[in-house]
Amino acid sequence: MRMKLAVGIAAAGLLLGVAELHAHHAFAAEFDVNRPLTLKGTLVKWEMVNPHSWFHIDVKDKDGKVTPWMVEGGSPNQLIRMGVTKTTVPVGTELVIEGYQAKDGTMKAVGRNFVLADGKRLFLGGSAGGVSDPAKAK
Amino acid sequence: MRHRSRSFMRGGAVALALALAATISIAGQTQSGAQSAAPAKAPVAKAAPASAAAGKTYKAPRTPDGQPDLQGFWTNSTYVPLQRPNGVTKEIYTPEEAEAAIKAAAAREAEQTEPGTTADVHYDFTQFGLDRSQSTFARNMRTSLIVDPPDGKIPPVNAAGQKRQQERAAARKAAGGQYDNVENMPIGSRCIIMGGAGPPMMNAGYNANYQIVQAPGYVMILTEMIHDVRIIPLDGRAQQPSGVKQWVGLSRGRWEGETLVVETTNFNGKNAFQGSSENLKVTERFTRTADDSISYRFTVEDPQTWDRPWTAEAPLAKTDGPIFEFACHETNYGIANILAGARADEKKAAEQKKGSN
Amino acid sequence: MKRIALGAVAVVLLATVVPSAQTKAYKAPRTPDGQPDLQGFWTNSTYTPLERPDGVTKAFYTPEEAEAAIKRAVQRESAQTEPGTTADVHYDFSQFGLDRSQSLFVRNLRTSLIVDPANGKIPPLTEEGKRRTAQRDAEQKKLGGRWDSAESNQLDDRCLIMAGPGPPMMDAGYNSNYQIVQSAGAVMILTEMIHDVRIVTLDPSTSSGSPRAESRGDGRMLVDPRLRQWMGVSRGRWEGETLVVETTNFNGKNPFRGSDENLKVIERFTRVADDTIEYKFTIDDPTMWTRPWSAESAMKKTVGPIFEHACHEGNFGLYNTLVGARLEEKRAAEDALKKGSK
Amino acid sequence: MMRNRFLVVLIVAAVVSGVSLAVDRVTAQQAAVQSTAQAYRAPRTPDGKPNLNGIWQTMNTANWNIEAHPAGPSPVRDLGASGAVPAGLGIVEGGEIPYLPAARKKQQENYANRLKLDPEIKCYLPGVPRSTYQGMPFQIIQSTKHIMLIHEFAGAVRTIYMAEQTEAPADSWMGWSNGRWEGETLVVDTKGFNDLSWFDRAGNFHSDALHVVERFTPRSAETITYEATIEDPKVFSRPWKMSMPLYKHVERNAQILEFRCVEFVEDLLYGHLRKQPAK
Repeated sequence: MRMKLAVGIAAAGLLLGVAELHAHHAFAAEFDVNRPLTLKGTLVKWEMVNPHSWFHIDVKDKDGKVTPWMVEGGSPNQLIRMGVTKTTVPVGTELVIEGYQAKDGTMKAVGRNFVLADGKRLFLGGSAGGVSDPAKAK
Repeated sequence: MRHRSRSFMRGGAVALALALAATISIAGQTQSGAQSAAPAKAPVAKAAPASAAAGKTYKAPRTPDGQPDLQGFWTNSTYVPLQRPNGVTKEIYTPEEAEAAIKAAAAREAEQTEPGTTADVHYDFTQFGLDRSQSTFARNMRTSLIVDPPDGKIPPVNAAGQKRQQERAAARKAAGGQYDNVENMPIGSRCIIMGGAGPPMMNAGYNANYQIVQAPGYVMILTEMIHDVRIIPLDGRAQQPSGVKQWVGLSRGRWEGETLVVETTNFNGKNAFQGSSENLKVTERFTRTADDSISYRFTVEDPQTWDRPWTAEAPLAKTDGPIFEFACHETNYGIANILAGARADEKKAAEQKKGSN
Repeated sequence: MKRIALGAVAVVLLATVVPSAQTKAYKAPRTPDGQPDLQGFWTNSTYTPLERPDGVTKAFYTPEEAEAAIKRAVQRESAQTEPGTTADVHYDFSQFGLDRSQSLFVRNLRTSLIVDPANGKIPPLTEEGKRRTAQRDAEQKKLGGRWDSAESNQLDDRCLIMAGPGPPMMDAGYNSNYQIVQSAGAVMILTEMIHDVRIVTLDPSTSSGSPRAESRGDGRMLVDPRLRQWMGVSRGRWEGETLVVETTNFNGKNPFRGSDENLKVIERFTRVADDTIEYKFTIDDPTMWTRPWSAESAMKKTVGPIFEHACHEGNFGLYNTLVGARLEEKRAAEDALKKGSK
Repeated sequence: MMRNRFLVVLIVAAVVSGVSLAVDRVTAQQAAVQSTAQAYRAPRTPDGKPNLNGIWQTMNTANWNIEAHPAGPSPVRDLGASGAVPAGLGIVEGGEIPYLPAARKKQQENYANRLKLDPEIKCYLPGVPRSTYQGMPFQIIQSTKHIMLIHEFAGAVRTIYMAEQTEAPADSWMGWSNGRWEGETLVVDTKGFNDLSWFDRAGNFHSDALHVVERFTPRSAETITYEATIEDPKVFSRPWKMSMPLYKHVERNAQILEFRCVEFVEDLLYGHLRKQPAK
């Protein structure tokens, strides 16, 4: 459970219990900083689960071969409070995901940035818009 | 430079100097070139300022069975650190100073990470509304949550505490590398328990939300991460048997006027708050000071660690529900991925070594 | 119970012969909730065989013939075994009061417990019955010799279950004792070997003859076919002075003379004297036998207590036997090797 | 005089006992349980509702198998008798779960691989209604707008929304519950399940189309009649129902204690990924 922000707190001097001092690079232990990639594909399913949600997308390569990818994102809980539901991001949505591939070389990655076909960034708490502005959706 | 707003915090024990001016210097963080084109979002603060003074005139509504009503959804999300940062001596900021501190912290959260750096290997919190500025957080004019000792710092660890902390550090070192096995990884990453549960209940960084429900003779506090529930009996039951030790200890509560006083002992010592021992005793005091805020004060006593008790105040602000199920362990793919990754690295290293000699 | 019979067998003539005609005059006392009282310690130990011996045609012995038959059986039981023979490798039952004659046993002028069919024999198997019996024997053979594993041994040697509880309840050879205790709505029968308890709940909808409400059970009559038990699931009702117990849901692992899991047993307990309960049962298993068949015996009042029979906990015999078998195999293999290498 | 009355009873008995013994599959016990429940009126909470507060637990073997089942050996040999399966009359009304044919086959496959597949073994949240009869206590904290069901196993918790009722925002293990009062009964309607939990240790399962309607009806000071109607068109040919009593813990200081079992299964789930000592 990479709580990058939790580390932020440590940095902000709010010393939590020792348990909270998550080594920030835990994510770098799961995903390979030397394997950056950009995936363009269509959403098959957004697993709104914890501790991190997972975007299942089908990526089509040049000659049309489709590979299923699993891309890690953040906990959906706050978005749910902002009105996002499992139908907010419809299946089939075109997504461009910048990320890093899993170390074990499987079709898994962490998505450092999720961008829609029209260039808008997904969600961003409603300020940069997203598929549907959660504030409006409420 | 594509627009991307990432929030991350360089890890490790980086002390953030909350200087008066907005410029914040964080050791070890390289700012990637120019400030990113996307302006840091102005922090949207929903909570009304929770100043203690207003508490006097306010009187909480009553639950049907006559308890002061603390029910609803609350958050202890805050930008105020537990300990007063070095270089800050005063106890209370002026409103402007507090605002500046928040703005600086929010800016850091929304800050870009440098592609190709390990820090960049993470999803962007802001895309999931997880940076504090995008949801309610509790405003607090104090420069630290700790109110006693007056210097806003945790008292020095006594000899017994240091000895135990050294033993724990040695044991951790003997257990090997952090990714040698799952037991060496942080208990939060293992989905066993997170900071929000406590007690004392600390800000978990995101999803720092609570749901309080009261029934005759009980106050229940649900902590969003990881669906930890504290059921506080108000029947004044006797001291609990020492044989039962729990991650969240055993709590007993009573009402003192408008204040719910909760005493917790029987900790199992595996989630040692600030390096405390099993003999930790935490006394929490919940007082509703306004419709949308609860004063949450906790006193920490552990003679095995500190020679004096110390107290902090971390106000709770009313926020929106729901608290969605945080099933952490069930889909904690990360643990297996990390351990598999580590083993893969070791195998590669071993092959390279064999290949090279 | 300090009767120690050393060596010579004292045939104790206790109970008088019990012809069934005598029951009319007797009326059992009542339990507090109004049921005929069957409580106490009872034994079904008997010298009368289930099936009529070959060569005997009549249904009843004369009293003299019965006495002679018993004396012969008693002699057989106390006959000394020939030293050096495998039969001799056993403790002497009579030194432990375990032969039937040293404790109370049921006297019965009948030449077999089976009363129907009239020939006193178990009726023939159906075709399906033969097929299942053959299949069962094959499976048993597949398990190998009796001492190849615990599972290939007999149920009583494995302390799983013995003949006592059934149902039907049969003489276990020794320790054939029962304790009956009745509560409102239930009759409990404790079988000494192996502390098997049958709780016969009384179905209120069909119970009669017990005027008080509380003596009717709470109707736990569910008999889901998937619920199979060694002793089946019993349901009881009072028909006047007689407790009628119907049992189905057997798991088929403890066949009664070859019965299978579709076995249905109907037992009838009637207290006919202060010291005697008439015990009749009917065996109905249409898959195995061409017709139902019935038997009659009795239970005589005996003395308690029923001491704990913790069979499995002290079953050193099974363990020692298996160890012995493995050792013998090892020795045989070594001998063969030696012989082979000469 | 006693004998005459006895004779009369005997005659009546002869008539009554003629009634066929064909056993009705619906247990008379459950009918009895319901009939007394209607008559009982529970004490009220201060806001006038039947008071369900308390620590509750079932006393049945449903967590092993919600259908009737004989006793059986432990799936883990070395646990011997302590791990063995007790027999149970089953809690499914009518006895049989109306699986679609393919679904019954899947249940049997689940059963065959239950040590690998049962989510309970991995300390995953139990789902509904398994959380009720899993064999560990749960506490009801009843307030006006929210009623909380807090389970000891893995800290599973359910919020029953009594006021603002919404659709499930996303799938979850414990589902999304909206509740209402119908006289003496709390009715809880739950949807939004994922398809990962089981109903018991015997492989009985459901899909993400599961819809559960539970009814909590106090039947005495210390018991509640619990009924659950299960609907899942992807798995069952028709809705079906289970019911059982809940028993209240009355011992002094009764409390829900921690059963944080994640720690207990880490070796099971991740042991094979341990760093091997350098050979």
